[in-house]
Amino acid sequence: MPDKQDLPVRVSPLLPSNGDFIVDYKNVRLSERKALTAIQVLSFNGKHADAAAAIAAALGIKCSTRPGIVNSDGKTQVCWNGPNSWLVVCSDAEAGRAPGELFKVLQDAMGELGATGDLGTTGDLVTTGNLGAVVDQSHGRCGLRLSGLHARRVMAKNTAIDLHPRAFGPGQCAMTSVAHMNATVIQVDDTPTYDLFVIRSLARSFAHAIEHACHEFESEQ
Amino acid sequence: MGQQFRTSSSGQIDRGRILSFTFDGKPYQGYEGDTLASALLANGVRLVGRSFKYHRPRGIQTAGSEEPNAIVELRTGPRKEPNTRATTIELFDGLVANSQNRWPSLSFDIMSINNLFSPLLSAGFYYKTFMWPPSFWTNVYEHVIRRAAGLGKASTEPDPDFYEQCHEHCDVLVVGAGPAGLSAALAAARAEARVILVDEHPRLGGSLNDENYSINGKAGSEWVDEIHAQLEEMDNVRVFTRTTLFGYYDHNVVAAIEKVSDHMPVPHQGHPRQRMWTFYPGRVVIATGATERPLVFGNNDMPGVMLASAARAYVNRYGVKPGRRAVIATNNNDAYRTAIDLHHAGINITAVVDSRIQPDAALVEELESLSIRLLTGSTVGSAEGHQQVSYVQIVTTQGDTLDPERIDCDLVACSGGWNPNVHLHSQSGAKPVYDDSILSFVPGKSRQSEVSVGAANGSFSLQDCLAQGVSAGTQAARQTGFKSRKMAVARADNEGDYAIEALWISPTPYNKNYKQFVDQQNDVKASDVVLASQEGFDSVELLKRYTTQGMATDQGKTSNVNALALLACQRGEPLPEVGITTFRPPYVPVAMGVFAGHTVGYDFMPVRRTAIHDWNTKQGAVFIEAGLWLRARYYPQQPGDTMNDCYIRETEATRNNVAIVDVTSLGKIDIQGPDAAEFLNRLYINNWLKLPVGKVRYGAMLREDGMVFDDGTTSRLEENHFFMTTTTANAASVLAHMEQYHQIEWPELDVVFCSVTEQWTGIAVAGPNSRKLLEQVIDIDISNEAFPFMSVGECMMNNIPARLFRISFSGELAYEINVPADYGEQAWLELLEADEELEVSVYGTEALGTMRIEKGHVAGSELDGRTTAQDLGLEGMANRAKHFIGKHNSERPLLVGEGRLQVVGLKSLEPERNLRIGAHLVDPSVKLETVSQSQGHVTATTYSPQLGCGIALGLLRDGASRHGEQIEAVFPLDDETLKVEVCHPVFIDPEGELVRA
Amino acid sequence: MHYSGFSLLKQALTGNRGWTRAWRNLEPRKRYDVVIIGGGGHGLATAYYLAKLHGITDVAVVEKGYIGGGNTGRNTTIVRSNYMLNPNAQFYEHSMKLWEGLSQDLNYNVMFSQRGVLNLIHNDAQRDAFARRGNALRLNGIDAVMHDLDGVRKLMPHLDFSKNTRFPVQGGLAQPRGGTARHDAVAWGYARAADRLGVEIFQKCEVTGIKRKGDQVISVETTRGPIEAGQVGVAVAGNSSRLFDMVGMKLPIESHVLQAFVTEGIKPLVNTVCTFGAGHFYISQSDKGGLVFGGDIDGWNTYAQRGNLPTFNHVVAGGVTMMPCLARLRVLRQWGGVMDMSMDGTPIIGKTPIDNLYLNGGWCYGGFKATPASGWVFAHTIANDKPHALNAEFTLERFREGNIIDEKGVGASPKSH
Amino acid sequence: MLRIDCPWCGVRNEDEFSYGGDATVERPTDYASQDDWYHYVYTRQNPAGPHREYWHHVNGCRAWLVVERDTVTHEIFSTAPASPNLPDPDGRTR
Ligand SMILES: Cc1cc2nc3c(=O)[nH]c(=O)nc-3n(C[C@H](O)[C@H](O)[C@H](O)COP(=O)(O)OP(=O)(O)OC[C@H]3O[C@@H](n4cnc5c(N)ncnc54)[C@H](O)[C@@H]3O)c2cc1C
Ligand SMILES: NC(=O)c1ccc[n+]([C@@H]2O[C@H](COP(=O)([O-])OP(=O)(O)OC[C@H]3O[C@@H](n4cnc5c(N)ncnc54)[C@H](O)[C@@H]3O)[C@@H](O)[C@H]2O)c1
Ligand SMILES: Cc1cc2nc3c(=O)[nH]c(=O)nc-3n(C[C@H](O)[C@H](O)[C@H](O)COP(=O)(O)O)c2cc1C
Ligand SMILES: [Zn+2]
Repeated sequence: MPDKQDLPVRVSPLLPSNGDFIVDYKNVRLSERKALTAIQVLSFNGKHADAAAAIAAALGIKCSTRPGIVNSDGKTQVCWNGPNSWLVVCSDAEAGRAPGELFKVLQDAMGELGATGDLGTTGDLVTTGNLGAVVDQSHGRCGLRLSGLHARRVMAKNTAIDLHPRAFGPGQCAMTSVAHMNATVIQVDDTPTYDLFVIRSLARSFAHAIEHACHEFESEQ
Repeated sequence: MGQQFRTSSSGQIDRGRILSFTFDGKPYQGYEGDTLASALLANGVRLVGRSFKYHRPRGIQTAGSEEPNAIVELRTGPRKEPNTRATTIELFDGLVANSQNRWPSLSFDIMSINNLFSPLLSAGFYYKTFMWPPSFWTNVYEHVIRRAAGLGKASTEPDPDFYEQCHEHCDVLVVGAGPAGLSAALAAARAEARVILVDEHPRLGGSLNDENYSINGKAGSEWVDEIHAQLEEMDNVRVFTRTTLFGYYDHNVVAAIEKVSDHMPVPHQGHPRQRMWTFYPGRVVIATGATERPLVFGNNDMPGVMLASAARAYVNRYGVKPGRRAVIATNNNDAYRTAIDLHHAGINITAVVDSRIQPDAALVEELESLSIRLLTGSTVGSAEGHQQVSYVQIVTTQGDTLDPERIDCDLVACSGGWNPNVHLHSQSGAKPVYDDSILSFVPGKSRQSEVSVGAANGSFSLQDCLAQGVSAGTQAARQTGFKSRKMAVARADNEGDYAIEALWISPTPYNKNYKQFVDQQNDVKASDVVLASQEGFDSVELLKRYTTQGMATDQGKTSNVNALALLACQRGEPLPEVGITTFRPPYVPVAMGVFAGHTVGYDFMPVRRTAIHDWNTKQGAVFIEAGLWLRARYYPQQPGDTMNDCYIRETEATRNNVAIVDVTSLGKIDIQGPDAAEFLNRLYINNWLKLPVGKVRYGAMLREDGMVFDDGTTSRLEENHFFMTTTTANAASVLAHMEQYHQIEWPELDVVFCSVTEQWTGIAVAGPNSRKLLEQVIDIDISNEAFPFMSVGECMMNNIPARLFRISFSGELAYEINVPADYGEQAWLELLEADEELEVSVYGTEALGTMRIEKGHVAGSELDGRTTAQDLGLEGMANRAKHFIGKHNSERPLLVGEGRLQVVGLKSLEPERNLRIGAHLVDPSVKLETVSQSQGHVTATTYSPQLGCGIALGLLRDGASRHGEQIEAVFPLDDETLKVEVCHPVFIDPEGELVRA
Repeated sequence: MHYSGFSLLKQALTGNRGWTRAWRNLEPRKRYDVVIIGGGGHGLATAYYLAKLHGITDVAVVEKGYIGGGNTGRNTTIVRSNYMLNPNAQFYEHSMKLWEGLSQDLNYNVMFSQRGVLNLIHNDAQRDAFARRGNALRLNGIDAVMHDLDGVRKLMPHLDFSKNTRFPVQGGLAQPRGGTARHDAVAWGYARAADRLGVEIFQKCEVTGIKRKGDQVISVETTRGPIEAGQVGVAVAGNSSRLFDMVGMKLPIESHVLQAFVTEGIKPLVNTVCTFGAGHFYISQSDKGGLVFGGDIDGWNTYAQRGNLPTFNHVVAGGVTMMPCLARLRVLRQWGGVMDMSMDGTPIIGKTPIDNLYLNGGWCYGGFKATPASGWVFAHTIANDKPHALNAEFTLERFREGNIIDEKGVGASPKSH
Repeated sequence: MLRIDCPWCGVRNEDEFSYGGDATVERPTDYASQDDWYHYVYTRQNPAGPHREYWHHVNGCRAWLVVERDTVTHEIFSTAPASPNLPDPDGRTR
């Protein structure tokens, strides 16, 4: 991996609309969480608990084997992402990590992993990590943050899952359909604030749909 | 001026807020709180519409959403809404409404001539005639019928408003905010359940707004306000007014429409016109009340004939006198209240006519005390008048109808009894049952988590409604896990008992032929029911379909039970034997916009964009849809450039030099694990176990039925780490297919995989100078020796981490480079700018297609789900010694034998003419036995700059063995025929020297 | 009683008291030469053609509910013969020809309205596919016209022709002879005509068992008693699997629900049948004025004649996108029909491994238009104990052999056809 | 609206899932007869009543599920993971 300063600037999929806020009303705001690192970890057969433990040990953040749970140290989110999968998300800058570092940490945590970068040169048997596979999705996901008094009402226009405080709260996450698109929803705090992750190619349509759902609150003072 | 029919004081209208509106162009005034119907009545407007078939004058029948007659065109221009019930339109300032289905005017309607021909226009008459000459049906008769039928006119302009869809969950959902619903909601809410209360009216209270009841010593409406205030204070309750629950679906999911802005001239900025709510309640309490049914007598459709409860509602709720002199006709106790309330409002009650011989003694006494005349054992035989009632003829119910008494009146308020609103209960899958004591259907055994209470449950006493509400609310909370506290039931201060005796149809005066309407909107008469039954359409469902009873915009809310009862009489069977027709959503008609929500127009489907999208846009690229993706199709360079100009230029630039194309949309799947190779081996028809690390292989997979499913290249990045690409179209289905087989069939395989389509921007670099170009930016040795055809490696492209593949779709020396998507545009620019001398250019999917045809690579149009590997010339890749998906079924006799359509190349034999996709292949020298002479078709065509002629791929019967034949490509849609030569599908570089160079 | 303008007039003058039953109300006898199970359009048409063309009049049609109460009574009434693959094209075109004289043949106005069927095109791939189909049709002697945008505008003036829509319209493939027919009237017309030729029709008569002797069917059990039969033809649409379960056979069929919807009646707005090519939506206007529309199946096995919300919403979103002025028109009713989705989307009409037992099923959502031809070839098959050339390929065996007739190319996936 | 209780994600609307058909058909062994393969791909019991079927939680956790559902009433009796090898919803490794 090249040094941090060597890498080009990351271009957000939301470029034309990503000023500081996509929506900035008194009681609801939508913004992009830019240039995130998102690493997917998938555990191999029978290695689920060990993989979770290894992730937790490597990051110092709990890693849940139970569905719908996200743990965070305030900077890095370790998010349940399917029966045998987690998504670890952070902004490298905020978390104080070098680019590529998180991937490496997780890869190490998963155990032996074949060297990358020298493909085809050796005929040696290299095993992939013995606990799980680590896949970089940083550029494949767009992160958005929806926050404010009306955030739940905006979500109610776009998703069928129950986000009522009695049913969903900070520390919980869900993979579901939002505005008819696949998304991961994480509740960050009681404001409420939600982090939403959607695949890169759909980012603009997705942001547009959420923005549309906010319009009702535009005129509130 | 105007409003001469207002009462002096009653009603929930705001007499201080005067609203102006027009009906049929004429200006009127009403008050805030009015409906269009009440405002029209206040102004003495009786005639508001024409009926469907006979164009008879029609007035206002009801005061609610069950209205069959008073339907108007509301608003104008793009906001015009035909068939809107005047009884549910909240009046707003500037409202414009027009009558419909009449010409030239409402009071003088030419088509009312139909009325005279009604014996000819009996039920089902159109099935019996208009058959000759045959061509006249579509061309003549149908035109006339279509024009005559239908009601209002639609706007043809796009709707300027928008709609939205929301979801909400709760423990207890209460439908209807009358005494029963309010009690239920409060009880459940007190137990701390999450409660939703919906009511279609702007104000809570249900029938309490229409009636003179008092509860706990207060006026009913005061009690309502108190409960409403309590509910509003609790944060576990959401109250939705102007919201009609219209559908009860599976798994206790219900849907409602909220009329957010219909009571305003235009919606507020940012607000939808209407909203669809999908509710997910634990339990539903149905407190939807009951609907009164009319009596069936001669001319019972005339303006001035109204439901007794509606007359009450107009007086009590809207402060309107629906007439000055009223006859009340009934077969039950309830309408007596109409007589009393109307009397107190200053309306002259000329008579109460009760079909029963012995009405309730207390009621008789009460009428006496008010000096209201009561006729028993009698009923209205007919209403008479010109365009509105001026008198009725009273007949006795004993059949002695010869000498009817004539009573003057301008209002007939009638009650044939009450039907509980069992619609939602029935939609939930339950079967309503007949209750002889109220002569109607009541809820049966619940099939989902719902319960009906109050009038909806057939309990017509206010005290019962209040009590049932409390108990249902309490129970619902308990059933959804909440500890309930005891709640006192409110006390109903005044009400009478309900009692009814059957009167399904009145005798007619002088036994004359009268039109006695059952279904008023669809002009179905009692005689139509008789005729249908006589002709054998004597089950309820056949009756409905033959006569159209219950099929109008009101779905027979007021007519169904009467029709069934008449059919039962006709069949000589009890009513429950006859049964009822099916209740279906929506409970009230719902605008299509509501169901569509805001995913319409440009937002119908989301758009998938690649990282190169903005650059492409700036370049003026013309895009093409590939599923949800937008891909650059070609790049016009100057004004007037056609697609042909572009793709030929782009192809030539590629073949002669080097060019790049965005291939991001291909599916990409990362596969890891000790059993990854074995997994691939089962998915693909070819071998994977021995593929060396650092190598790429082209593979094909079949569906289990043996047809080719998808193709693409897969690379071995490490021993246990593969990277698969799929076609753009099948990216999602291939992933799902892999998950299916891994999770269901082969869970023992230790492999994990996920889509990485989005992580990478894919750029193909093709052309003889592609290596030269890449050498400038890539940090690894890509000489032919170090990086031969079908190699893969990780590298840096300048400062961008990348994966490089040496694969070729174009048939040229080519590479594909993948970079993390946020660097995609940068990589693209760097490739374009890497070498000024080289003049790197770009190409789009059209040139991509040209080159793949020249190279004979099969793609989507050949992989059409009907072709086998053999048909496509891919059988050579298959290893039939191993097991793979689809192997067995691909060996079925007719899939391997002769006569299959197989891939061929085709060359135009006429220099100036190109083949066209979709043309069929015909061999003029062979005459087939079938009608069609088609032996196959053209799947992909292009002009080949390389060959200087039009070429194509096609699927031709036994094509693999027919190279060299001259046949025809025909395009009968345009009367075209083209001579073509069948050839090998690979047009250029069949040995593959270029790609290996 | 013969129907005509004259009889209508005569009856009108005499109080409409002389109209007789359209079909008789009888009690089932002990035995019939042929028992047809299913009183939908197909069963009734089969009985009619057995009597009319093959002289077999000792026929009973047994219907568990009321006639036409199955899919015949709940379909969106579209009649067309624009199928791409030869066996389908020729079969459906035969049907089209029968439709063209049906009202007169039956002496019952089935309101067959040849107002045309238009399939919209939104992209080049679609245009190519439609070109292939249109040319195939023409080669089969079937009418087909490729329209450009102006042509489409003439037929459907109120579509969204702006560019500000996700998938702008580019053209359309039309079959001018296609159109609609009054669905219920088809069942009633065949019933009446068959009855006049001696066929006996029994409603509320559900088949609950099929009795065999060796490899041969000998009788059916019904809720109105057992009935012996020389031959048994099954035409029960969505219930084919249930009937064949009675003889221990599994079919290449799944039952799925297709929904349909109708709006409030309005004056003529849509004058042809039109399908949206960028979503699942198609529409026509009934003679009464309701816009009748539908879309895709709900996509999972069911025997319930009702649909659910997701499909409903999706269908309507397509409709409003295609034709924005629909937004303010109101849906009046939503219902569903249970269809037998075959494994290749093509019907199965023919003999079965069991002697004297014949199957007419697998209609998916296309069987209404097939009604006349379906009855016609099924009658032929039963009368001759061998298929007609027109249904020779619609066998059960084709799946085993690999002669798949798959218009969509989606494979053995009933939910996708 | 079907509401399917994904063992991992909880109750979700049907539009998050895609239908996978009859779960009682068993994929024949590689050495099975052509007849078995024909039945596997083409014939179905298609019952009116309880039906074991596959659903894929494609807009959620991407697990394949076996759902027991009544094809007449649409009532769902049970939902279970199709794979015996995925870690179970309580987070235990299988
Ligand atoms: C919503 C919808 C829209 C459609 N749109 C179109 C369209 O536009 N164009 C088109 O061509 N096709 C369409 N179809 C398909 C078409 O309706 C059917 O294919 C066709 O009507 C089938 O006719 P049938 O006579 O075979 O079946 P049906 O009309 O269903 O008749 C079968 C009869 O068998 C009876 N039955 C079942 N079991 C038994 C038993 N055990 N004993 C006795 N009787 C039994 C049933 O009660 C039923 O009446 C549509 C279908 C639906 C549901
Ligand atoms: N004595 C009689 O003959 C008689 C007969 C019928 C009713 N009643 C009286 O009527 C009252 C009945 O009380 P109740 O609470 O049962 O009913 P209600 O009629 O007072 O209230 C029902 C409410 O539900 C609403 N509603 C109906 N369907 C709806 C839907 N689908 N979506 C949203 N809202 C819907 C109605 O608009 C109404 O506001 C009692 O006072 C009873 O005494 C008397
Ligand atoms: C072409 C067609 C047009 C229809 N038009 C109407 C209509 O105008 N009004 C109506 O209430 N129902 C209409 N229906 C629906 C029927 O009322 C009924 O819902 C359908 O036949 C299914 O029967 P079921 O709801 O009794 O199960 C129509 C149905 C079809 C097939
Ligand atoms: Zn899940």
